[in-house]
Amino acid sequence: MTDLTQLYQQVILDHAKQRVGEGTLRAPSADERPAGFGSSHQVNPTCGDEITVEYGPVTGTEHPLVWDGSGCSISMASASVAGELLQEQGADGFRTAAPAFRELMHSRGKGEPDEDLLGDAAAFQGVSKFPGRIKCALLAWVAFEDAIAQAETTKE
Amino acid sequence: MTDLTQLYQQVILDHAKQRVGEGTLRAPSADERPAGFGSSHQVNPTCGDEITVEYGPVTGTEHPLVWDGSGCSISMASASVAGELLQEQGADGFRTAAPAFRELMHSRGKGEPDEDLLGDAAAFQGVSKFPGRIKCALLAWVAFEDAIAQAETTKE
Amino acid sequence: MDHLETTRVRGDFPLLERTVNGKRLAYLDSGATAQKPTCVIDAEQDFLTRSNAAVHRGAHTLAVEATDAFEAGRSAMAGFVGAAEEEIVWTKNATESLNVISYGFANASAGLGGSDAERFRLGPGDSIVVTQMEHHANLVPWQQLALRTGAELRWLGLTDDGHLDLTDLSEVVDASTRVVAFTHVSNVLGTVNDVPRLVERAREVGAFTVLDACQSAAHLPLDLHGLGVDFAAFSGHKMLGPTGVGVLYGRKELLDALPPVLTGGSMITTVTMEESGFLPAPQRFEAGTQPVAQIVGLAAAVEYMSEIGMDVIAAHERAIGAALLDGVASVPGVRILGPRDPAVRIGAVAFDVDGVHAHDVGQFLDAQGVAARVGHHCAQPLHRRYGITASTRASAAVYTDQDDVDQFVAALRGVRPFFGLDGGTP
Amino acid sequence: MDHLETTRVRGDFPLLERTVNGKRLAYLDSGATAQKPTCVIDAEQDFLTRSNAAVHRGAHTLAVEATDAFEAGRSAMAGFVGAAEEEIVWTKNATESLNVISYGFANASAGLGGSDAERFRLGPGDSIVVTQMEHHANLVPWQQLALRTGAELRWLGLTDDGHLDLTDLSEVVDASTRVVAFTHVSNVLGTVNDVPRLVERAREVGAFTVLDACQSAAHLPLDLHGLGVDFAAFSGHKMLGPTGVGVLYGRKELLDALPPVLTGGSMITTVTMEESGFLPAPQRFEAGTQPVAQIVGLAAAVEYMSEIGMDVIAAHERAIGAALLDGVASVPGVRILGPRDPAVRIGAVAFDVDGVHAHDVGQFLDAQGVAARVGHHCAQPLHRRYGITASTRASAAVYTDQDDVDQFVAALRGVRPFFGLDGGTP
Ligand SMILES: Cc1ncc(COP(=O)(O)O)c(C=O)c1O
Ligand SMILES: Cc1ncc(COP(=O)(O)O)c(C=O)c1O
Repeated sequence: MTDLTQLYQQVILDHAKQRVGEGTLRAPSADERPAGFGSSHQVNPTCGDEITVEYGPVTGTEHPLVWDGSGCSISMASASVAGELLQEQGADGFRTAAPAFRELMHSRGKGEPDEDLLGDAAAFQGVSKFPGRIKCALLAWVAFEDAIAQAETTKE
Repeated sequence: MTDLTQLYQQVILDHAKQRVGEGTLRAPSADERPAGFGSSHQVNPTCGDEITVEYGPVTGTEHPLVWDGSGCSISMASASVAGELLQEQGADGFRTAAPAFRELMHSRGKGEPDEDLLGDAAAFQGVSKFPGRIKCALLAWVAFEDAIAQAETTKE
Repeated sequence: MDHLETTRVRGDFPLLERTVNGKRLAYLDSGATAQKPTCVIDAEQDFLTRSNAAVHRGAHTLAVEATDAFEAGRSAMAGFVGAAEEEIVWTKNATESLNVISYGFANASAGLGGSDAERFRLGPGDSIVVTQMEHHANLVPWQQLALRTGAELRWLGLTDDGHLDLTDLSEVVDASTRVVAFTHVSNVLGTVNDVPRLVERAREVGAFTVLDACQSAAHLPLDLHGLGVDFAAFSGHKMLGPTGVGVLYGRKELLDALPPVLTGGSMITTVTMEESGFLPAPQRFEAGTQPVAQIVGLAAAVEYMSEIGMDVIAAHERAIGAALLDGVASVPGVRILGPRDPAVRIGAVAFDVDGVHAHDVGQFLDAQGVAARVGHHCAQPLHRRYGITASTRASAAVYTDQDDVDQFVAALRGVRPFFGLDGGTP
Repeated sequence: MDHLETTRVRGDFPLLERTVNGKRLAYLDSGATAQKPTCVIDAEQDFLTRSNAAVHRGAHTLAVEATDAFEAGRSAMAGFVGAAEEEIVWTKNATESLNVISYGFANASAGLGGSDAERFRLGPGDSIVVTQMEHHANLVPWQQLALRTGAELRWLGLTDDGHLDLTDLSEVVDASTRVVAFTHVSNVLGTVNDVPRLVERAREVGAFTVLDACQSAAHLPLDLHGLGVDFAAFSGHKMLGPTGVGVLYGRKELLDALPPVLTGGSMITTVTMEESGFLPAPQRFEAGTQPVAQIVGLAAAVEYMSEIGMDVIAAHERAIGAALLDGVASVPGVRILGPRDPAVRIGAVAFDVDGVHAHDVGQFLDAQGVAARVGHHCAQPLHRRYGITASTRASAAVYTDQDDVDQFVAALRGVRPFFGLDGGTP
């Protein structure tokens, strides 16, 4: 496998297209935010990629997570795997995985991902060989962590 | 002769000590300036050398020129030879000599001074080999020219 | 007009010999920063090993030699851009140059600089005009000036085909306008703007003109007196020179009246604890130790370009620009930003690949040895105007050759197929 | 503690091999600018021929390599001066650094920067304190800030033997004081100031501290966190690095709140035509293309000094300083400015030759191959304090050796006789 095909593994290209958790933001105004609601907007100033993540209480069958963003395939796939992780493992699982993902990203190609912990996010190992793309991969995770933390602190 | 002894010729060292035209400034306040009076203050910001030249109508035996300054031997000697020139040749003579002196200073050691025209100022030929000192040599001449020009324009 | 011997020229640029990802390097990011010829690198090294010293400050031999080299650089630059020596102020980059101008206006507006500086005062009711194609360096400082003074910031929009929209010129630039700041050449669209027309309109209303010459100085013959602008700014690193040095040009009479911005050593006359006097231009704007070795390097760059001839360079880059445009246009699913006519632009071509983000395009190109720039190129409003957030840009310089173009176009052709999209025949 | 092998060290500095006026060069002007070791020159050249590209902007391989080198430089500098990486901002020189701080305060005082920046606001009734030994770079910007905001400028005076006069410290720095800006080491007197005492007093009254570290960074071990100052400034070219690069240090929390000064590319988040958002530090203060090659060179300089060890360098320079002091004191008709105890100063010795102007002294020394600095050394108020307008200064660096000192002292002995004054035995 070349570095390029390691970077753009099929899992990543698929997530970039079929994005888990992507949807229409609820965007409640500041005074209408329910307790336990978090929202985070992050921008990569280098390329203008951006993402908004909302996390919080919902009624019925809706999932507490929804995100909307635009950016490169790495940043969008990264948001999708993060969304999948959150949906499958919940906030606690996500919080355990996030540091491992961050560490993997900074491993300069040398990290061995724990697939049980990271799920599809393990496919991002190849990204760590491309220092210029680490920010793309981490953008969504920063937003997810921030939104979750906000949701917890605004809980009654 | 080394470059250094050419720079510091005895004539120059003598003028630096026995300064022609140096004296106490009359320093009239702006509204007490007689017609035909000129005064110019010049500073070399690199080293802080400065000179003030006054030129204008006087009574009795006083000479219309007086200058006061502080600075290196080159700048003080240069003021002195300029003063001598002005005293001996008058304003017209000074005005003829000044461009020749300026040209000599910028000749990078290649100029041939006209001793009849320049008098003791011809000894400054060696200065032109030292680009860092040209400003020292010219400081007084700028002030003299300026003071004379002012004196002419304020004549009735 | 001589024809450029590209092979010989490329031999002067050691970096071009390197490989990237096992491939020949096709460096098409000269719009961001240019590579340096050996003569520039050598000039800096020579200076550092022979004459390095503080300038305008010492009487010793090294200091005199350094000062000579420093001022010779100013003289070379003045000749290169059609200015007088005292009109060339050294800065660290074009961004600093533009900030010095806008802070000069801000300082004047705050009452500094005395009556000489009154002409630079701005306030509520005045307007500053920029354009929608400006690099952030020629936009954000003017936003800040507007914020500080209460003046209104206005702008000229863009046409769909990448030109300044001048239909409303006489409404946008009106009697309230004090400054018109615009780029000579767009760093994204490549468009060469109609400077004479903008200068003419600014003069009609008595506004100052500020030209961002970053993308013209290395690519077109530049005659600042001829163009008649009041101020201009450009960077050494984009014109084959070192990083760390830029130029601020201003008409001498204006520079002497504009309040200084950075203050400190070497720009003063007399300093007491209470107050300070300032030198005239250019020293007025050159506080502290200047990038002397970089100026020496930049002077070598300017000599290098002059020897080739800026008309020869411009013709060469126009040809490369045409080849880039043709090549990009031949790839399906790719939209070119900016004018399609190579005669009205420089050899920098930005484009959008349908369905593939610029970052991914750049990554794929890099794997093929092609260095192109991706992102908003410090021109977010421009990208927004064309409905995108980022683009990919291939930009040429004197050393760019047809092989670079071919390698790039072949790589670009592979982008959409790699990302699972249709790459069919055009 | 190791002893410095001066001969080996001198071999690293190619410029020292040159002759001046047919004499061995004794370079004693390191206080103005230092010479560069081969490793610094090579690092720049290597970068330019291998990895030159725009940083933080491109995705291609060269851009990634350049960004790595750029950030590695920041990290090396942070380690060298005891700071965190995000606390190191690149500027073009110390003068810019000091201006960025003072303009940051000015911008905050003009209402920019929102509530975060309120803590930096100054106005009538507030005071700014400097000292009478400041270089113009750490004086004029504060005069300008006082002018702009209506704050009062105060200063600490000097004792006859070249120390800060701190008897009135608690009156000069009082409850009205918002900023205390002072030099670590005087560039004329060589005096090392009592930073802890000044910081302590500033903290008592809640004032910010700004340290001019220009004359300490290359000569003493520097621990900015340890000193506890809020901001600091110094230049690369004085610490064996290239011209064109300087450092602004600030405590992270303060840098993130201080309004930006130079605006443009690479320091923004989102830019629309109407307004812009700004990144946190250090990017907030790094608008436009940075002096990348120079930063790479400076990182090599910092590594070079670290390998020798700053304690070894300081000890070596203290010994050279003592030899300079002894030598100068042995010449009749020469008055030393500053303290006579080598333990409280660095190896920079300024003096006044009775009856001979500094310019003439420097010229005579130069003819003997000795490069010393003459003039007011950008410290006019200091010279005025000691009743002179100019002085001659011999200043050392890591490569200065006893031969330099001997050659200088022998030449100095010839000065008064050459100008026809008594040079008799001391
Ligand atoms: C104490 C001090 N402060 C500030 C400066 C200014 O440094 P620069 O000219 O590199 O900006 C210098 C050197 O000239 C200095 O010695
Ligand atoms: C049109 C234009 N203006 C301004 C700049 C800013 O130049 P610098 O980053 O060298 O200050 C650039 C380059 O980035 C540019 O292309």
